[in-house]
Amino acid sequence: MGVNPFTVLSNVRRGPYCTLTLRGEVAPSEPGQFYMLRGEWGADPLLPRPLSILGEDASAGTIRFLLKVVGKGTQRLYELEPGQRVTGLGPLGRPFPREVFPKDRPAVLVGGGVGVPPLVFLAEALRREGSAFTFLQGARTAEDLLCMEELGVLGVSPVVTTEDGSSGEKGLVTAPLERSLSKGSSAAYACGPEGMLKAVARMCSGKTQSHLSLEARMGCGYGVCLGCVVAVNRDGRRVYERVCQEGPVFDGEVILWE
Amino acid sequence: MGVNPFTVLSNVRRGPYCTLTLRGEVAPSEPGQFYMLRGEWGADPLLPRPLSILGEDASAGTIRFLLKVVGKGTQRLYELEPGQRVTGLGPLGRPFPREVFPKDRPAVLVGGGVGVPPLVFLAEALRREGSAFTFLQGARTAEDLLCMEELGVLGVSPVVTTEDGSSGEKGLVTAPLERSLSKGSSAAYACGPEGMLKAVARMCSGKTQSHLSLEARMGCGYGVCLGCVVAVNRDGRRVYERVCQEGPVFDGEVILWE
Amino acid sequence: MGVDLAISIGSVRLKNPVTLASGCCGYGLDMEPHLDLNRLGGVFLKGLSMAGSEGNRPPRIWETGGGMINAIGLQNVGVAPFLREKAPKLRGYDTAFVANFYGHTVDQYVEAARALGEEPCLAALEMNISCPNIQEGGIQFGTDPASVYKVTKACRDATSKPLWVKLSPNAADVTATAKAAEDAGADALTCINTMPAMAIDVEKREFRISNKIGGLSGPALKPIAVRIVYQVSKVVSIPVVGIGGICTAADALEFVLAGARAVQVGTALFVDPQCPYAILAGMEDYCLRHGFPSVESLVGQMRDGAPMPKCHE
Amino acid sequence: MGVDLAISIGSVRLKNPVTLASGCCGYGLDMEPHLDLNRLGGVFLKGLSMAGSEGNRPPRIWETGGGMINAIGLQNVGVAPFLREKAPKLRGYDTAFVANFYGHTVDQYVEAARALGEEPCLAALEMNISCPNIQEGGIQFGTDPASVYKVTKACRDATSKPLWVKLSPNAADVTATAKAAEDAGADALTCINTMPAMAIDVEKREFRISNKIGGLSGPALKPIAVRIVYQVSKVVSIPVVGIGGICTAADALEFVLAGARAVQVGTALFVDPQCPYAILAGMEDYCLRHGFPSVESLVGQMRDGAPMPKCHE
Ligand SMILES: Cc1cc2nc3c(=O)[nH]c(=O)nc-3n(C[C@H](O)[C@H](O)[C@H](O)COP(=O)(O)OP(=O)(O)OC[C@H]3O[C@@H](n4cnc5c(N)ncnc54)[C@H](O)[C@@H]3O)c2cc1C
Ligand SMILES: Cc1cc2nc3c(=O)[nH]c(=O)nc-3n(C[C@H](O)[C@H](O)[C@H](O)COP(=O)(O)OP(=O)(O)OC[C@H]3O[C@@H](n4cnc5c(N)ncnc54)[C@H](O)[C@@H]3O)c2cc1C
Ligand SMILES: Cc1cc2nc3c(=O)[nH]c(=O)nc-3n(C[C@H](O)[C@H](O)[C@H](O)COP(=O)(O)O)c2cc1C
Ligand SMILES: Cc1cc2nc3c(=O)[nH]c(=O)nc-3n(C[C@H](O)[C@H](O)[C@H](O)COP(=O)(O)O)c2cc1C
Ligand code: FES
Ligand code: FES
Repeated sequence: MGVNPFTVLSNVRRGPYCTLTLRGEVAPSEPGQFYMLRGEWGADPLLPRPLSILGEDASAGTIRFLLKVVGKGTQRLYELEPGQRVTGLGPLGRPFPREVFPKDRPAVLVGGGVGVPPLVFLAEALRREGSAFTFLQGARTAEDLLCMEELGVLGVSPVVTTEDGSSGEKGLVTAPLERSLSKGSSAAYACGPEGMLKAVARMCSGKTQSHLSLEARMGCGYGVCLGCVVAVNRDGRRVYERVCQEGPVFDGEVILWE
Repeated sequence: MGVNPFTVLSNVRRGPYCTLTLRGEVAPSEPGQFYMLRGEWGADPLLPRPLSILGEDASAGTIRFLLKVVGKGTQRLYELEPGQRVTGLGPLGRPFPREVFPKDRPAVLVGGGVGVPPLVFLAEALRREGSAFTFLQGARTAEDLLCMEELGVLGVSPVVTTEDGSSGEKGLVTAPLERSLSKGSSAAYACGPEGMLKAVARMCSGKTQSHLSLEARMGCGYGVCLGCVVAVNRDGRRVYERVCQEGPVFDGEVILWE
Repeated sequence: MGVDLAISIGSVRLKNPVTLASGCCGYGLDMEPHLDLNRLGGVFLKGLSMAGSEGNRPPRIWETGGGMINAIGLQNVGVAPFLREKAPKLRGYDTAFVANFYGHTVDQYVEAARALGEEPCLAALEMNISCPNIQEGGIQFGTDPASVYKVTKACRDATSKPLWVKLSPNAADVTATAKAAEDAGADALTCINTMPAMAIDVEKREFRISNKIGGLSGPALKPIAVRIVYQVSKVVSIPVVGIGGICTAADALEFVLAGARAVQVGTALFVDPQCPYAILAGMEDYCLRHGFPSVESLVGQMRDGAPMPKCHE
Repeated sequence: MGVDLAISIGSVRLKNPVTLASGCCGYGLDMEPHLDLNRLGGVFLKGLSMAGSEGNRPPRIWETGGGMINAIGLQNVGVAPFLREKAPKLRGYDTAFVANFYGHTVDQYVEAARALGEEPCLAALEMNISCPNIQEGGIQFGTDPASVYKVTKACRDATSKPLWVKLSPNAADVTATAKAAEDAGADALTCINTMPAMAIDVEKREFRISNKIGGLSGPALKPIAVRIVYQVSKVVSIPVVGIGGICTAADALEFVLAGARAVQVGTALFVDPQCPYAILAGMEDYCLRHGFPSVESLVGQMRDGAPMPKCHE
């Protein structure tokens, strides 16, 4: 698998966020996987940037991403116009494990910020497979809620919390998560800011399996540079594992937060 | 004078050439002067590129350039789309001296390749000032003839030579130049490939004043880096002078070709 | 008539001059889904040490203008686990694998060289001497000609495998360290390793990488690397392998014209794991266009062979 | 309440920390149409030598990934013509002019320091030690601590003007050359000069610049320069001035946080001669946003003051 050429089909911007749809030869992917993406902008920046898959239609040859501008690379992706070319290496990484949870109880999906897109893709798969789940989304303000339309199309009504109370429940996503867990969730799937992931891991620990999608700065995205590691506990030993290869989804019990 | 912000009004491409029209606060300039131009493409490439002024309309706030793609910088300029922003430092350099030639005899303008644009701007000024001149343009093929429309608008019919005979006289521009000089041109103004400039200098030497616009790789374009020098003879001493500051137009007699 | 791409680095024959750089292709195997190793001249494996290393705390990488800084901390499984678990999987490939190794004392280098020297699937050993010498106050081995001589000689005596020394650009005079390596019996020189570098997140007032200092690689480094290849290949008679910021065939050709017999591709693999194909194809095309029958015939062939320059700025 | 931008470099008070780098602003005067020198902390003039220099043959510059190479050949009018024709025009400005100077022997340095030391319009002298020492086989003065000590000491004894030494990044251990300069009496250190570099036109098989080797400057150099500023400011007690690839306020702040008291802007002036205004404004804004009352209070203020790192990759 080399980098694939894609063409920008559309790039819909809303504030600092955009939804980028690419057309090309799309290999089938699983929720939680990601691509390393880069436009034809010369060497500034040089490295591609990892983005989770928001959704794909392999038969139509389209794939979607949602990103937030935080620096040079995301800025460049944000500025892409329809018709421009993008190269992508992917799908990469291990997806959210979906076979693992007891189907008699609903799973809980917990997304924050740009951690929401992979969970939307996951929700789509769970729907298709007939697995029950609750979707929780935490954001700073109503403006920062993501993918609400996509979720609507899937028939998913997320439980929303905002820090300023401008939409849904005021506060953090941990409150509804607490309720879900106490009702007996089968598994938690989470992606978002580190603080949120830590809380999910802690709350699930010993009770419910948690599958957390981590972020890390990436060089290659396919396992050769060792730039993206996270410390984990494997059989009692503290080792560094690659977010791009052993992850990005890790069992919440093994991650050593430092 | 800092760098000025411009907006691309149009960018008309023909083969490897394009005519770039910018709108902004345009300072009055003289034929032979140039701008250092750069788009908002990050740091690749970093340095602005020198381009001769093809024409300007200070009251309308527009300025035109014609360029050929030879590398990264010109490629980026070539790809500019209307509405995109460009920064320009200029006008820079010493213009073609127009006050100097005896008005009883026509001047001769000799352009080759991307040396044609500044001569078109010069022709416009000479026309306006009622000075007679002959315009010679040499190119490899008919495809490489530049600014023929602009010249038409000015009412100038250039004497054309092409190396393959696909338009005008077959051969080099030196043949019609020879004829012009033998009829007694008052002065020669030339811009183009080094070989052509050398020939013009040699043919004019001792007989007719020649004003040659030189090219050089430029760092700053405004005299501080000493990157752009050419060896000249000043009062019998060989010294390096800056193409961006003492030039780009030099008296053909002083240039030391090495 | 095709172009002869094969090139010898001393006794090692590479089927073509394009290889993968150490630390940028893991132990070769991780490249497999993305690149056919059999199409490459060689593969330089991730740096190995006797004890192995868990590596540095993240964050380990940061992108800078035209390049990147890494401080992986030479994370590696260690020589013995490598020989046991990885090496067997490398047999049967039709490319030259070179083990890159390092130590923090001369003895550690020697042990690694001796152990790796026994492995049949390795065509050569590449010594990374850009490591702090903990017995000499932590100064890099590679910055001091005497240390370079000492550690190279010791390894030379410990193995009969071809021994290639990877020079540090961080020497006052890299021709001196190059000659020291040659004198000590190195079979080839790799130019160059990364330059020590730093980046700061000013908003947080924190270092971009946890180790503070890392190695600068990528296009930013290329002009430094080409200069060193040129200088070194003028003063040694052993082969030079060029590396630093190579992304395209034109980049690779700069190194070959400057005097390198083969090239390594590092950081560019992160941009496109298949770029070695394009680099090789472009080199072949160049030879055809310019009438060179082989890559060999191109090495060091600048038009102007004039003496070394003096002053600049 | 505004931010106090003034900063002292030893006995020299700069009204703000943003200055122009030597070789990138001529003798100051050529900047005038594009920049108001009075708004700057200081202006470092083009390197001067006793005899002057006509400079190298063109081509002298080439752009590379994230930077540029120059081999101007230190073209300059010479110390005496400078003092006679240029210096008088610098009087009356409200900024600190610093003469940059060099030689190819210790005596040439001393002569230049002595002559320039008499000129009242100069606030300080900056020694460029990245020059080949023709009495010592052409090795750069700046790469060897003993040579640095010798040439700095000799100049120190020749003038009472503040003497700033501009370090070369091309030393095996730049903390050693830094300490040598400090021990010899330098009042401040400028970090850093360019790195020797090369580029090749592969289609023509010619060097991109006629001198073959030139100095690499621009953003590509920045992470190397920041690292050196950090290392040097930890081991000396004289002020450090940072330089290398500074284009934006964030770039300048990296240097200040790493330990520099002032910064010089070089290559970025070619992109925009007025970038110093934006750099200064951005630094002021940063101090306001982060609650620093002065630039002075920001110097070296990383959150994490932990010990020096060791190994990388
Ligand atoms: C597996 C994976 C999947 C990802 N999926 C998505 C996605 O679907 N949508 C999306 O928008 N992003 C996603 N990210 C994050 C995204 O890759 C980064 O935001 C991006 O690489 C930043 O590049 P940049 O050049 O814009 O910023 P840089 O210039 O590299 O950094 C700019 C500044 O932002 C900081 N920064 C870097 N990353 C982040 C971040 N994630 N959040 C806040 N600050 C940051 C840096 O420390 C720096 O200070 C994902 C990351 C990983 C590892
Ligand atoms: C005062 C002045 C006025 C100019 N006016 C014009 C103009 O009006 N229109 C225009 O098209 N150009 C003009 N030029 C030339 C133009 O500036 C260069 O072509 C441009 O800077 C090349 O930049 P690049 O990044 O595209 O090429 P680079 O990447 O810098 O170079 C690519 C390759 O092309 C070669 N090269 C560089 N310049 C030229 C050239 N001029 N011709 C052929 N090969 C070259 C280089 O050696 C290199 O091998 C002018 C130059 C000067 C000094
Ligand atoms: C992430 C990373 C890891 C590296 N690890 C090693 C290593 O283990 N041993 C070594 O000798 N060089 C290592 N290097 C240096 C490269 O092999 C190479 O010398 C350097 O990156 C310059 O080449 P490039 O610009 O093509 O990357 C590493 C470089 C990078 C970017
Ligand atoms: C064209 C040019 C000329 C230079 N001339 C000198 C000089 O005369 N003396 C000197 O000490 N440094 C000289 N330098 C080095 C700069 O002062 C500076 O150290 C270096 O360029 C790095 O800074 P920058 O990346 O901001 O340009 C020159 C640099 C350039 C680009
Ligand atoms: S990003 Fe390179 S190993 Fe994960
Ligand atoms: S381009 Fe800098 S002096 Fe002419």
